[in-house]
This record gives sequence, structure tokens and C-alpha cells, in this order.
Amino acid sequence: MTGLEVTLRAVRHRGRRAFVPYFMAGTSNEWLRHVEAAANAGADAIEIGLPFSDPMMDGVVIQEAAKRSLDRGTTLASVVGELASVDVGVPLVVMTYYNVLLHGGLERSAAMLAQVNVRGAIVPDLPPEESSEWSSACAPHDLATIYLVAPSTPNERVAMVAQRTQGFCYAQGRMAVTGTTSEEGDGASVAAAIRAVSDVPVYVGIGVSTPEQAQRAASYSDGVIVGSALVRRILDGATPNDVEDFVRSFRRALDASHE
Amino acid sequence: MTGLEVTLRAVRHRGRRAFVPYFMAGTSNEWLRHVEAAANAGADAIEIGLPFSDPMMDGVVIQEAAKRSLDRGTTLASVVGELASVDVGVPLVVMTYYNVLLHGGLERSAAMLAQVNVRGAIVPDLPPEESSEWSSACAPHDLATIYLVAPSTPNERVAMVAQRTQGFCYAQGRMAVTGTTSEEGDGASVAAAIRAVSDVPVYVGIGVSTPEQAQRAASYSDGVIVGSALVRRILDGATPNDVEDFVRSFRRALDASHE
Amino acid sequence: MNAPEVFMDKPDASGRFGDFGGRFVPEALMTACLELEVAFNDAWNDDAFVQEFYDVLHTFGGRPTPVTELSRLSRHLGLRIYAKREDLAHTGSHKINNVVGQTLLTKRMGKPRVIAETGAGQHGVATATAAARLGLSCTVYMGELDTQRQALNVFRMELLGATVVPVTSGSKTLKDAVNEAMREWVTCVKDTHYCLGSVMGPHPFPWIVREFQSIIGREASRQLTEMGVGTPDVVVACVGGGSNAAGIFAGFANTDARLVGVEAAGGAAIATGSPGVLHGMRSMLIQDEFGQIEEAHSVSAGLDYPGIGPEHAYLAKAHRAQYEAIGDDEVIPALQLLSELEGIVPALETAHAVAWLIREAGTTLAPGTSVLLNLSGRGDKDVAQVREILRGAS
Amino acid sequence: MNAPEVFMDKPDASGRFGDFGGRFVPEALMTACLELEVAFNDAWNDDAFVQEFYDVLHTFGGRPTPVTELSRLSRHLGLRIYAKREDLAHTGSHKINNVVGQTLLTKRMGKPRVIAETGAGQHGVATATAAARLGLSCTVYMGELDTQRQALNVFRMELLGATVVPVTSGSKTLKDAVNEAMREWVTCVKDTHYCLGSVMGPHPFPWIVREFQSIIGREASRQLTEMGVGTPDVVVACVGGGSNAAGIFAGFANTDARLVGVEAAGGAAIATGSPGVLHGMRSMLIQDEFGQIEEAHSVSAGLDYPGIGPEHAYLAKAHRAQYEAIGDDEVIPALQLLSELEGIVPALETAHAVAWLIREAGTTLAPGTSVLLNLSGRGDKDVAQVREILRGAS
Ligand SMILES: Cc1ncc(COP(=O)(O)O)c(C=O)c1O
Ligand SMILES: Cc1ncc(COP(=O)(O)O)c(C=O)c1O
Repeated sequence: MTGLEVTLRAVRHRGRRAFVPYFMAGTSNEWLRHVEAAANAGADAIEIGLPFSDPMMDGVVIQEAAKRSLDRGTTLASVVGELASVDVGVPLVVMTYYNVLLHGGLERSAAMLAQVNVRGAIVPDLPPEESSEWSSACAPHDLATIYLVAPSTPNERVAMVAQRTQGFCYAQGRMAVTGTTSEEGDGASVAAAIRAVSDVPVYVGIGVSTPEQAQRAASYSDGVIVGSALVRRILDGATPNDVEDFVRSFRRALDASHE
Repeated sequence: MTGLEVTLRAVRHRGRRAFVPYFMAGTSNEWLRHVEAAANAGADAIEIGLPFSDPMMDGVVIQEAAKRSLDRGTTLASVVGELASVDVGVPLVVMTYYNVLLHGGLERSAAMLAQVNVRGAIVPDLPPEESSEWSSACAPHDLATIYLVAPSTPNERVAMVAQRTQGFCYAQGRMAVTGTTSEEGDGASVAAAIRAVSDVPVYVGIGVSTPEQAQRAASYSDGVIVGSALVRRILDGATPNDVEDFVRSFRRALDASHE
Repeated sequence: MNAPEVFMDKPDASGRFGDFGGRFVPEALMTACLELEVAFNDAWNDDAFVQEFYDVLHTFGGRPTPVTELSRLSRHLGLRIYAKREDLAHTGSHKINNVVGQTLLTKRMGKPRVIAETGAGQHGVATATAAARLGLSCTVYMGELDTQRQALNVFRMELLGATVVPVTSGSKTLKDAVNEAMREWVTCVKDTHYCLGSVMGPHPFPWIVREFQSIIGREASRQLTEMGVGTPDVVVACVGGGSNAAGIFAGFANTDARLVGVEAAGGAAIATGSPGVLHGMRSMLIQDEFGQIEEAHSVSAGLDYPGIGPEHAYLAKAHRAQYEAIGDDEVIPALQLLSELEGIVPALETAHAVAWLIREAGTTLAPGTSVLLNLSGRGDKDVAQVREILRGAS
Repeated sequence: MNAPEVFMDKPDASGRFGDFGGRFVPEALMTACLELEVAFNDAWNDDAFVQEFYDVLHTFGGRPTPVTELSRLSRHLGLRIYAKREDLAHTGSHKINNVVGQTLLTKRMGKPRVIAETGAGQHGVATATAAARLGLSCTVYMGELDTQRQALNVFRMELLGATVVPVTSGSKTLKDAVNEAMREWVTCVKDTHYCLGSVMGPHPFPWIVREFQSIIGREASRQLTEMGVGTPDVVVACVGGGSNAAGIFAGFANTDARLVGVEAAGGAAIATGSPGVLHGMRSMLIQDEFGQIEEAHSVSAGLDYPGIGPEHAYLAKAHRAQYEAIGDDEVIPALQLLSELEGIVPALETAHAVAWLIREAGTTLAPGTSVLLNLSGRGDKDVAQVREILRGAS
């Protein structure tokens, strides 16, 4: 079991619903302050996006953030360099596309990330069938490979994915790329399908953008991931304080739901 | 033998080279004055163009004249009506396209023209092969049907055309539509080919635009036809006096050549 | 009792189809017309020439073009419609058939050069294409207005090595381009063939062009037989000069099929014209009471001609074919319907024939009627114009 | 000793051609890719499906397209050049082969809708065409810049009943249209097939598209045999994603013919790229040192792609095919030469392959070398652009 999973299972064991905010690395000089603010406000883990030119699984908000970050010269190495200067006290998980890791060199990328306490990676264009090389590179560094289960994933496949995911299983809340929505998604059934075959922590993401949605998702899962709603605010100029308020509002909703 | 041919043979008999100017009917209010001026100045016959929308055998000058005339409302009937008011003393020959005659009704057109002393017709898109109906319509009115011989006409065909033409035979001076040129044309060989098989008067036309050219043409033919050079002047505002001067210059050249 | 008349055979010695046709040309062109008749007769009776004509159309021109069953349009209209796909021929219409034939004939006559008239540019592009292939020099006369409206086609001809001469006389459109080509032909007839673009002009052009285009009808007849359709109830084609119609009619002239030619209402020589002589032929023409030719007006440049080929005038008079007129307002919806239902954007010319089917389906065309539609050309050339029209309408 | 390798067979179970290919897609699309593979396998082994595919290409698509001997260009270059005339296929390029196949497959899978990406609009028009024919609903994603540059093609797709969605992300061109189509496919994968336009994307697309396009090579091989030419010394095709090249190579992969793919210099994934993962596949890509994909730049929109199909990456690595790059400056003269000498105005994409012949004739191509050129499309779509370029140059 990866260190990440040990940590996240402990969160669950404490009866706590996990909150995982997403930040695109390098969108501004302040981005690390945003990350710290989120940790202070009660995030249980933090997703760090490494920008890619062609983010196939991302909607307009994260596309814009990636572009802004790339225009500022962000690279895998620059992010690692910056992360070396902070210790936020909760696990970091990167989210990026395979070509970024591949081009950095799989072994080298994994080693660099592990060095700055990154504990896992979500690579949306790397399904289990294609990930053996990446997984092998991660293993020596206790870097978890986190897979998604989508509403379209058939049951037999859910079992396979849930069995291979590490740290947690990402339950895709709706058939869409990242982005905000007010619609009720498919998170409940996806989470149920995963739970039916595995006791790995299940976090719901994609389409969770308000504390109310997070509360609902938490009722059938172990935690939620919030990306676009937060990134939108940051692109619009949110300060670390604003981020703290944002995260706190989710924290409160999740904690309340669980009382 | 048509009356026209009798007249034109008489001209030749007198040792005179015929001069036949061309006017487009109806280009201005004054057009009949132009015709009269030409007759006064020594024309032996006068060609009257009846305008057609699609003058396939005419160059830009006569095209423009036809358009101006049509825009002023000229029709076969209107020309006949106007011609009824004058008697210029020399034979008139119309030049037009077959559709104008056809649409007026062949019999009716021939009768109307004959009524105002028109003695012949040149219809450039009506070769001998196609003209039997028109010739039949003309016969009762002593209206001559005048054919062209072109530089491209082979000898056997020259014989046929020369045999069927009435009044005179039109020797096409060059392979081109009507218009002015400074080039020496094929008039000499065409005229010679006609003379070799017939003693009908041979007039050279198409490309004769200066007294010098006329003089040269007269050296191997019985007369010349001048169209575009004269019509150009009329379109540019020539007065009847100007026309008289123009015709006289040709008259002098032709008479001089023959002294 | 007389033997039944055979349609679409050779015209008589004077180039007549009944009262129509003939050779109303200046003496300067008479010899060329006579020589051309001899040369074509000779070539068309020479198996080697005919074989080369077929071979070039096969390997270069994209023949045979298929017959496509238009299932969705058929269902929509309650008919059984089969389309002869001339839109798939090289350069995008049936025009290639004629120019391949005439350029081969030009070479055979030992002439190194062709001239041609063009309206929207289809026949000009086709002529430039066939001339390029044989290394013949090529000049195309095009009304100045048309050179402006169809500037891209001018450039296309130039790419193919042709010279395009804008014609500034008269209405500066197709009719005047024909006049000008005739005038220029007078000056160069010795070494130049006039590659006329439709079944019009003086004899032997209407006959030659029909013969070269008749491959359409012969192919279609064979294909429909192979498809088990047999002789269709109706054969329909649009008519400008009438070459695509003549080509497809030729395969069915002596069957029971009803032959329908569809003219543009603004250039409907049969419906609104009268007999007359223009461009070397006696035919039906749009003209005023004094025999002055009127300008045709159609949304489709290829139908913008005030006359019609003489053989069509004859087929109409003999009641062997019927000619109908379609107004501009019916054309665009027809083009849209065929595009949406069948994935074929037809030329505006072709859309006239489609519009006639739409209009008559369920009335004069009983449910289940089988129809062979000559899909004479593709609409790529017309897309910009259709866009402007639809924008203007909305 | 090993048996000699068989080229252009099925990829392995993971969709790999050697090191390249694969299925690098979000989990949300994984099931669709797996199902598509099953469905295609099933269909391609079903004689009835294969027959329908051929029938539609025959009666609707204009196949077989001819092989034209380019005599005058051959003489000019001292080669023996034969052109496979995909320009004569319906909609003007080889793209129709693929979309006919994929739309038939869509229907077979019971999906009522297709989506597609397009660059200049050729694949979009082809998809809209094939969708219209079957009554499938169709949405095409097109970079916003391209919708402006190719406004007429947008209208053409709309005429065919498709909805065109301008893509405003990234560079607003083809690469981004693919991204956006993938994103949208996630939302509608249940009832929608993604009709990918070249031999790229995740497995099974590179395989499916190659199989549907292989009709080009199989026809050409048979035709050259019938013509007595046999196996040509060289088979050359332009390469954007690589579908027309794959299609013609497929007929000659296991012969002695030298296979040459010609990329645009500004998008030469083999010559100037490196291995990477994009759009669901591992292949050769133009990218910076950090794995960020760079924008391709070519005068020809259809070659304006920073990647290449994975099977080509493999054929290059295995030295079975060679890939060359041609710069924009060589393309226009090549287009002009083919137009003037042969009466065929090629697409700018195709002109890259012609330019390579011009460059190599007399050097790496010895006199008398026999060449099969895939004439992938017609230049009508490019005429306005070429005119602007030549105007700018003069
Ligand atoms: C596609 C198409 N159809 C029809 C025509 C009309 O000509 P015709 O009546 O000679 O077939 C044209 C003329 O340009 C054309 O381009
Ligand atoms: C005519 C033509 N050729 C070639 C291509 C390049 O695509 P591919 O490499 O997939 O054949 C295109 C793409 O639009 C095209 O339109």
C-alpha cells in the first residue's frame, strides 16, 4: 500500500470526508501561497496541475490556467524547484498529461516529484492498460498512480481499475471534462460501483463546484476534489485569503454533513 | 440580272472605281444627312446597316454604332420610314443579320426595303447554302442578294459563290471582322480568285480605311467598301460636311488611281 | 404507314434537325465548318479515335461516372430517383466529355490551338484542362462581367496555362463571349479550332457535341439495366445550351421514357422564346418583336443563355421531349434539399432539374415513378453565391 | 532465421505498431475505444458490411478512381509517373473513403450521430456528406481561425446539414479541434461516434482508417498490373496525419516498391519531431524540450498537424518507408507544373508529393524510374489561396 493511501485511509478512519482542492502550478507568483492557504484551511490533500499544451480532459477554465502558466514559462523542473521551498503538511498529488512526464523521462520525473513530497500522480490520458512503464518508475519512490472510474466504465472494468488504483480512486462525477456545472451528476452510481468491489478511498471529482454539491457527494463517497470552481477564482484574482475562505466553506459543509 | 448589278456594271463600264460607304442607320438624328452628304460627294452606292444586338461579323466600331442605334429605338420599320423621305440618287444596299429580316417576316422585310429603293442586301450570317428562302423573298422585288468571298474560301467554292451573288461580289479583304487596320490584306488574291471565274463587279471591303488603301484595292478590283473608318468618325461627332470631305478624299484617290 | 421516327440520329446534310439547326455563319467560317464536319465524320467512324476518346475519358476523365440511387430524396418525394453523377467527372461536370473529344479532334486535324467561350467558367476550365493535357495552346473568351464575378475561375484557367480574354462588348456575358469567339475565330481559323461548349452554334457543332456527350446516356442506360431498373419512366436534365440534356437523352430517345429538359425561367427559350437565328443556328431564342436578342437572367450562370440547342427545339416541336421552366426562387431550396438528404451539393444548373422533381412529385409524377436525373455538375463553384443569396434572404 | 516481417498488418492487441500507437485516452473514452475495436473487427469480418462499404464507394463515392499516366510530366522529369486519382472521388479527395466506412460503422453500432474535427474543412465536408447520406446528425469542430480562413467550407458543411462549432482554445486550429472533439466526445460517447479524419488518435482509429483507406492501394495495385506496369519503383504520397499515404502504401507494403511519404517542412513530425504522446497515440511529434506540443505551419492546411499517424512512425523506424519534408516555396511551382502539363490542379497537400518528385528527378530518381503518385485531392479548395500567394509574390 502506498504511503498516500495509508494517509488517506487514516483520514477516512477518523470519520472525516476528505477535501482535495486543485491548483494549476505557476499561474502567478503567488500560486504557492494559494496552496499553503488551502492546507491551512483544512485541505486533506492538494492536487497540483502541471500544465500541458493540449489538455484533452480539461474544460475552458483549466485550459486557460494551463496557458497562463505555460506563458509564464512553467516546466516540470520549475514546479519541482518551487515546491522544494514549502512544506504544506498534507500530501501533494500532481495532475498532468503523459507527454509531460514522458518528455522529462519517466524515472527522472518520478524521482524529482517524490523529492518534493509529491505522493501521487493523476495522468488522465494514461489508462491502466498504458501505465506499466510509469507505474514501474513510480514504485521505487512510493509515488501512487491514481486512476479514474468514469460513468461509462462497465462493472468488470471498475473492478480492474479499482484494484490497480493507488492512494484513492477518482470517481468521475459526470461524463464531461473538468468544469463547473449545476447538474446532478453520476457520482453516486460511480462511487457505488467502486465501493461494491473495493474499499479503496473513493473521491468524487469533475463537476463538484459548490459546498452543497460537495456535501451531497460526500454522502456517498470518502471525499471530493474541486478544481475549476477554485481555479476560476484564482484566474480572476483571488488572494490567498480568498482561497482560505473558499476552502473553509467546503470544509464546513463536509464536516457538517458528517455530524 | 438584278437592277443593282445593271447599275454597278454601268459604273464599271464608265471606267470608274466604285466607292461604297457604310452607315449604321439610326445612330443620330442626322444620319440621313450623312447618307445624303456621301451621295453628293460621289458615292456610287451606299450601304445602310440595320442594327442587330449580336453582330457576329462586326468589330468594335460597328458594334458600338449598332448599340447606339438600338438604344435610340431603331427598327427595320423605323429605318424604312425614314428612308421614304429621301432620294439620294444612288442605289442603297442594306447590311444586317438574318434574324432581323426573319423576324420582320422575309416577304414583308423584302417588300418594305424595296419600297424605299433599297436594291440589295448583304447578310453576313447567311451563306448561299442557307439563303434560298431569303432569295425567293427578294426576287419579286428585284432586291439583290450579295455574298462575300473570304480569303479562306477554296477555289471551287469561290465559283459557286460568285455565280450566285447578285449586284456585286463582296471580296473580304482580310480574315477578320469589320474594323480598321493598317495591314496589307488578302484583297488582291480574293479579288483575283473571283475574277478568274466571274465577271460580276468585285468590291473589296473589310479593312479598307484610308484613301491610300482604297487606291491600292481599286487597282485589282471594281470598287471598295469603307465602313468602320467612317462610322468611327460619325460616332465621334462628324457633321454631314465632315462626311462629305471624307467621301471626297476617297473619291479623289479612286479617280486619280484610274487616270 | 410511315416507319416510326428515329430520334437523335444524324442531322440532315444541311445540319438540320427538322426546321432547326443549319449553318448561319460568315463565309470566312464556312470552310472551317465544312472541314470540321468531314474531320468529325471521319474520326467518329475510326475505331481507333473512338477508342482513344473512351480511354481518355476513362483514365483521365473519371468515366464511367456512377449512377447513385437517391434513397432519401426518393422517400421524401415518393419517387424512385437515380442520379447520373456527372459531378464526379474531372473538372466537376459533364463539360469534360465534350472537350476531351474536341481537343482530340483538334490534334487529329493538326491544329495546335483551341479557343472557347465561357460563361461562369466551367466550359473554359474544362477546355483549358483538356488543352493542357495535349499541350494545345488555349484562349478563352469570357464576358468582362463574368470575369469579375468568377475571378477564381479566371485564375484557374490561367493556372492551366490558358489565356483568358475579357469581352467588353454587348452585355459582357456569355452571349457576347460567343460572338467574340466567333469573331476571333475568323482571324485564326486556319490553325485554331473553336471548341464550342454546348449543343449549339452552326452545324456540325450541335451534332458533334451531342455525340461526345451521348456517352452519358449510353452509360446510364447500361447501368440502369444492370441495376435492374430498366428504362426509367422519366429522364430529366437541366438545359442551358442543352449539352448535358442531349447527352443523357441520347441514351433514351428511342425508348418510352418521358424526356424532360428544365430551363431557367429567365432563359427559357422553349417556353418563352420564338424561332430565330443566332450564333450560327436556327433555333428557339428569347428575343423582342424586332428580332433583337434579349439577355437571359438566371441565378445560374450556366443557364444564362437566350437560346437552346437546335436539336432540343426540334425534340420539343416533335413532342418527343418536353421543356419546363424553373424560377430562381425554387432553385436554392432544391439545392439545399439534395445536399441535406443525399450528401451531394449540386451545381445551381443541376438544381433546376431537382426543383422540377420537387414541384411535380405527387402531381404529374405519380408515386413510385422512376426517374433518371442527370446530375450534371457539382456545386463547389456556386457555394459562395448561394451563401450570399441565403444571407440576403435572411 | 526469422520469417520476413509483414508490414501493414493488424496492430498488436494494445494497438501498437512496434513502439507506436496505443490508446492514451481518458477512462471515460476507454470503453468506447474498446467497443469500437470489437465493432470494427466484427464488421470488417462480415462480408455483407465489406460489400456495402465497397458498394457505397462505388455508386456514391465514385470508385474505382482511375490511374492516369502523366505523360507530359513524365517526359518533363524523365520519369514514368502514374497518378492515382483520388481528386476524382466524391468531395474531392480520399477523405470520402474513410467517412463512408466510419458512418456505416456508426449506423451498425446503432449510434445516430457523429462528430468530427476538421482543419481546412476537407474531412468536415466529407463527414457531413457521408452523414447526410445516412441521415446521421453531424457536428464538426473546427478551429476558430480555420472557420474564418475557410468560411466557404463552413457554409458547405452547413448546407449538408451539419453543425459547425468554432474552437476557441489553444492555437484555434486543427490540433485544438481534435482536443475539443475528444472533450465533446466524452459528453456524448453513448450515442455518438467520433469520426476521426486520419490514421491517428487512439487505437483502433489508426487501424480502422488505414483499413478503410487501403482501398486506394489495392485498386492501384490491380490497375497498374492491368496496365502492364506491375509494381512501381516508387510509391509517393503526401502526409498530414497520413491517411492517404497509408491507404496507398497498403497496396505495396510487402513489395519491393520504395515507399515515400512527404510531409510539410513546417509540420515534419518524422524529420524534425521526437517520440511523444498526443491525441491518444504514441507517435512522432513536433514538441519542445518539455513535451509541449508546437504548432505546425504549412501553406497547406491539411498538412498543418504537429504529429503523424503511429504506423508511419513505425514504418520510418523499421526503414520500410522514408519520410521527406518539402517547404512552402517548392509547393506552388509544383502545383503550377502539374496544372499546366497535365490539366490537373492538385490540392496543396498533394503538391508536396509532386514537389518531391521534381526535386529528386534525375538525382535519387534515376531516369525511367516508375512512380505511383497518390493524387490525394483536387485543388479547387486552394485556388483562392494560391492566387493570393502568387499575387503577393509578384
Ligand atoms: C453543371 C452544369 N450543368 C449544366 C450546364 C448547362 O449547359 P448544357 O445545357 O450545355 O448542359 C452547365 C454550363 O455551364 C453546367 O456547368
Ligand atoms: C487532399 C488532401 N491530401 C492530404 C491530406 C492530408 O491528410 P492525410 O495525411 O490523412 O492523407 C488532406 C487533409 O485534409 C487533404 O485534404
